Amino acid sequence: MNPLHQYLLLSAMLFSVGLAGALVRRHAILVLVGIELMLNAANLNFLAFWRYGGNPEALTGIMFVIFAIAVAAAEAAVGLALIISIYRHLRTSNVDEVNKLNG
Amino acid sequence: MLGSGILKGLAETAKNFVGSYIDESGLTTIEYPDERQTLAENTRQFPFLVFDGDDAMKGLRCVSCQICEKECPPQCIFIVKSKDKKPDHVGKPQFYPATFDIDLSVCMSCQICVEVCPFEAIKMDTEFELSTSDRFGQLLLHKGQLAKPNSHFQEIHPTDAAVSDAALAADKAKAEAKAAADAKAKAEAGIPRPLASSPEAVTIPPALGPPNLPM
Amino acid sequence: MEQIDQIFVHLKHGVVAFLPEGLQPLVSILISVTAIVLVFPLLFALTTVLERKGLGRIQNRPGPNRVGLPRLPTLFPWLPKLRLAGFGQFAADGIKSLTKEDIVPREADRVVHFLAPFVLLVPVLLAFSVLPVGRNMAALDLRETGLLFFFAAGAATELSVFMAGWSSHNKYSLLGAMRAIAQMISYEIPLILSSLTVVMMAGSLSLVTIVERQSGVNFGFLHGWHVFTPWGFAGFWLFLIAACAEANRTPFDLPEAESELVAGYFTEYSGFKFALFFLGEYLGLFAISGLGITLFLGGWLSPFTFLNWMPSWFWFFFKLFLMIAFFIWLRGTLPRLRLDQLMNFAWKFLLPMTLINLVVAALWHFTNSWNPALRWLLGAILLTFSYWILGRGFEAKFRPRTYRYAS
Amino acid sequence: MSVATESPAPRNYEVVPKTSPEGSELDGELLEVAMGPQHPSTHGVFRMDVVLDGETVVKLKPVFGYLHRNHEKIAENTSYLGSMPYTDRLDYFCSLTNNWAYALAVEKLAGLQVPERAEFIRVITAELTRLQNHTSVCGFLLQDMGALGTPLMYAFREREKILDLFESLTGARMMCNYMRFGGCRCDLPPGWLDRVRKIVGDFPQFLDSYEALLNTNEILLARTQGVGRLPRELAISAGVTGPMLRACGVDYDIRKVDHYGIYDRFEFRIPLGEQGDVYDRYMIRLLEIRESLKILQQALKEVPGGPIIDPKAKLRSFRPKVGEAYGRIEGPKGELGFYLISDGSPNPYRYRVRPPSLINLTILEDMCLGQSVADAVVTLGSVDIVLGEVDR
Amino acid sequence: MSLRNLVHSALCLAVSLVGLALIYLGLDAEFIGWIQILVYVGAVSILIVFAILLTRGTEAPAGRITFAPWSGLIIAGAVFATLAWTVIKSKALTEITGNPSLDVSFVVKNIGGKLVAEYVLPLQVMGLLLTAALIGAVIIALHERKGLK
Repeated sequence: MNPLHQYLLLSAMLFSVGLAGALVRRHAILVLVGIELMLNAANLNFLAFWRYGGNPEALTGIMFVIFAIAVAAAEAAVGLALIISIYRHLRTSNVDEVNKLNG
Repeated sequence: MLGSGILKGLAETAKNFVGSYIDESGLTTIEYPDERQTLAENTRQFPFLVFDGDDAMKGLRCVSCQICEKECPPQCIFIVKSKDKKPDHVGKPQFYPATFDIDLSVCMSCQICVEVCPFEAIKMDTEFELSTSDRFGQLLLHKGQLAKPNSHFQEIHPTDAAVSDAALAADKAKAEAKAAADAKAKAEAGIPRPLASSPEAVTIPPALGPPNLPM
Repeated sequence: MEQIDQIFVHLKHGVVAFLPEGLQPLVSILISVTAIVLVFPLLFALTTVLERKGLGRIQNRPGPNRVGLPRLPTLFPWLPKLRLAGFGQFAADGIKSLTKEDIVPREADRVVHFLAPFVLLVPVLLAFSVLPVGRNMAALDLRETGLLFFFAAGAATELSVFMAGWSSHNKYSLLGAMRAIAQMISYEIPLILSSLTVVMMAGSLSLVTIVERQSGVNFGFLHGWHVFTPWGFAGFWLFLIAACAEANRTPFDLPEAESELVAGYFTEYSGFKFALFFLGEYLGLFAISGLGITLFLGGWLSPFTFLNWMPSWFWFFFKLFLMIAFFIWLRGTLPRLRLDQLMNFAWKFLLPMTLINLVVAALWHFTNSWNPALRWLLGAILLTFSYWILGRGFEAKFRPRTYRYAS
Repeated sequence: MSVATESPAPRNYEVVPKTSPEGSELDGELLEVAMGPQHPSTHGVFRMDVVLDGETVVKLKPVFGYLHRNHEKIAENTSYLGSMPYTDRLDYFCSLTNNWAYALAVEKLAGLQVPERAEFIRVITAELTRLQNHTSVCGFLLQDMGALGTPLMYAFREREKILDLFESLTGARMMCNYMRFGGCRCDLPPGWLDRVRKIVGDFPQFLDSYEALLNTNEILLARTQGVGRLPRELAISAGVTGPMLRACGVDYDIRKVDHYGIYDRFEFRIPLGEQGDVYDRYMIRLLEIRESLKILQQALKEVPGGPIIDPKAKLRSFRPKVGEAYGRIEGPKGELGFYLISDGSPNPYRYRVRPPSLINLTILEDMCLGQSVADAVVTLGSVDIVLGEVDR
Repeated sequence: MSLRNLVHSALCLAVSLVGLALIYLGLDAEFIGWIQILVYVGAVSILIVFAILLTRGTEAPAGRITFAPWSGLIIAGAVFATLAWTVIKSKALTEITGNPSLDVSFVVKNIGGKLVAEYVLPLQVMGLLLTAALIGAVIIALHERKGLK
């Protein structure tokens, strides 16, 4: 069990927590929070592999994380805007009640 | 250009900032307990009762006519008329207030009591440090606390006091002349009658200088 | 002179040297932390009095001038009454805020309400650790990420503002927090972008390096502060405006706009927690002023080479004092903006200006071989022109009017 | 007033119920805030019940009456003279103009003639009152805008000088209680006119610096122009008077319309606004100060001698004959009128005040709708209210 | 994730993200660590609480655990178990011994260099994406308001 293992386990835990949140909670914002957590778990993986990988000079992991953070920020912004918009329309932020398209 | 107005304002405040160190006259603050402003002569704060002579209760000018009690807008004056009479400054027997209370917490310092008083008996004081620690007992001022000598009045409102003293002196002179004339008439009529009161009972302070009134 | 300059550094080294090898790093850090925690709050205390006195003088009144030392006639009967020109005021205020009742609204979220002032204070104090307050006097020299650390710490304060505003369960608090966050996020962008010019030119995120890069000498006596370049000058003012907004100072004090929102997000705080908020606000102001000094005004460098004999920390604190005096001056003069105007100003004026400033900085970098005067002129013209263009929109909309009279 | 029927102040944090009349789309985003009666910028105990959508005002209800003192009923139960000090407390910023309006009404009722010297004193004191009211109102307005008291302090510095004048003339700084039916209470103290001359002479200098401080300030322009706009027609139909009406461009000044006192002897102009926004109101006040200074300079040149009170006027047992009268003047805040009905007794049968602040305040909602809270505060500041007068 | 009060959840998210940032620091990725705080604590968590406030969900019971909580938890648990098993059993991982003392002083400069050299296309795309996201978010959030007025 070297440090890399620990980081990867932590990341797996974080991912599962995020997944559980996204699956269990029905509030749209919390689903989004879960997704953020999963993204962060992935970031942690990238960094861990960059740090303990064979070629840290290449900075691949770090670059990936930078882009991932940027994407996550954009995703959060758009996602929350959508949630607010949906809330305005349907007066709910429960993802199960958003079923207009179900017909 | 954008920002010029802001710069102008900044220059103005800077001028005031520096100016307040160069010329202290711009600072209007009076650091109160240490420094005291000389009060304007007309300042009015709270009424007091004028008395003549040394004995406050004896020399009170108030004759308990209760006009001020009636006219007082917030109705803060409370007077109980005496049963007996005592001589006033001209020697005429008059009632005097057995009770004369003014409620400091109600009084609004409007000076109407002073204006309506025909006897020059109530005047406005300039004392403004009237706070007390007891809001029930000490804010109701009684006759003893309200009575202040005429010399106090002359000190705080010299101009008004001169007018009032002159009026009283004229009154008195008139009364004395009348009394003398009466006495003379009585003497001529041959039926001597005692005066209403002994003249020692009334002591009138020497009137101030001649009433050179700025009108 | 060298001794005085480095007196605090030597002092620290001296103390640390007495200790066993293993404890030395820890104690060294502890000493730095203690210094920060002692010096800046003390400065805050002095500033509150100075601010009130300065504002008083601006408004033609003397300001606080009564509270000095307490006399304690039983203990020191010989002691005369000392007023110290009112400088005892901060002690009185401190004691007052400590002894005041700490009121928590019944409906408040107690935990969050309690944590908010601390969440504000901690990042602000952390931010001081990367500021070089003198030669060799930065508590923490993050060679790689000093500036980033500063901004990260600054970003964390937003959370505290939100916590305070939300947990109080008060509409004014909530509105104040919303305003504060919107404002802080909007103004963080120009703030970062205007400091980015410096990072570009210095080629480092380390604040210590940035100061060292400004130690060049122009004309034989003038230190090469960044503010003496066109992009640095513009950047400094843009930074100052954005810093003003970040620190919630007039004319950007909307979050705590007294006439509208009572006290903004800390309306429901009283006693010591209120004092902590107050402290946090002022420390934030110091931190951001210190950053401005470091980035643009040469940090602890003296302005002229012939003044180099004065200790470096003196220069830092002197500049800090001047910056704060400037903020107080602004506060005494200007009215407050409205929220939409604030946002418009950030997005439509500050942001384009900072971007243009970046371009000018790049231009400056690549025209290194040109005649300095020409280079200067080019940058200045570019910036003035864009300033004029951006300001025109405002002037078309708002201008003083002339009035007619009834016949 | 609506106070009695008012439901208790809403809980601190309350979501507007979903059945709002605006329709279901907007609800839930509205925030109802009770600004006041304890709020730093409501100029006393005044409350604005504001419904906000974000920061935009969608509904605003002015609630007043917290300072109701039963002024009119008290006056109907006191002698005519006894109400005089109460009028000081209506608009406690300008007690002398209140005195004048009341005295004017009683003089009409009793048919008293005011001697010329008293008329001059009245004009001088009223214009001094206007000076100090307008300067401090502009200061308060800027304070509401967040200028942290600097303009206000400058205004107060000048006001202090004028209040010192009032004190040496009438004995009190704010509660002057100076005018009497048929004249004034006492004559000018020696040297008073010279002091007034000095202050009037120095005032333009102060005004210049006051205007330099903020008049062209970009923030001020942005905060006031186009804010709280009052349409001309609404202003006329709502009965708005004073600087607020003139800021809408309506040429109406009772000094010119009624020619009361001796105002037709002086030359002065009426500044008029165009847009009727806060900036116009602010500027009109500053311009009016300059016109007041002109009046003062003319009046100070030729103060005649003579008595200061109609010899027919009685202090005690004053009983005007049966009848009614309405006396009005151009107070600093607008048309201040007193309506009196006498039944021949020492007390008025009916006593009614037309308070300019109250009537100017009634259109607050129309001026604030669709603007932000910050604008509502500034608009309120520009109305120039004094709660003593609004609530009476 | 199990708190009822959404704002508390969001604040806890911020705390966990700060913790994550500290782990990044522990991984010698200073730059990423501070960026993490700047972006996540300074922006994303604030965005989330804003959204919570705007949807008035703070006290509403809308966030209650209602739908199939157990199945969700079981799935998550299974995922965790699989991942953990993979991580522990992986042969390749044990071979990576890591470089305990990495000198990271080159990182920031190189990030800058690489962003405008090797990764210039992703950078452009990212810029485009962020712009699109910004505009999209603004339009989505503002659209409804306009319709009402």
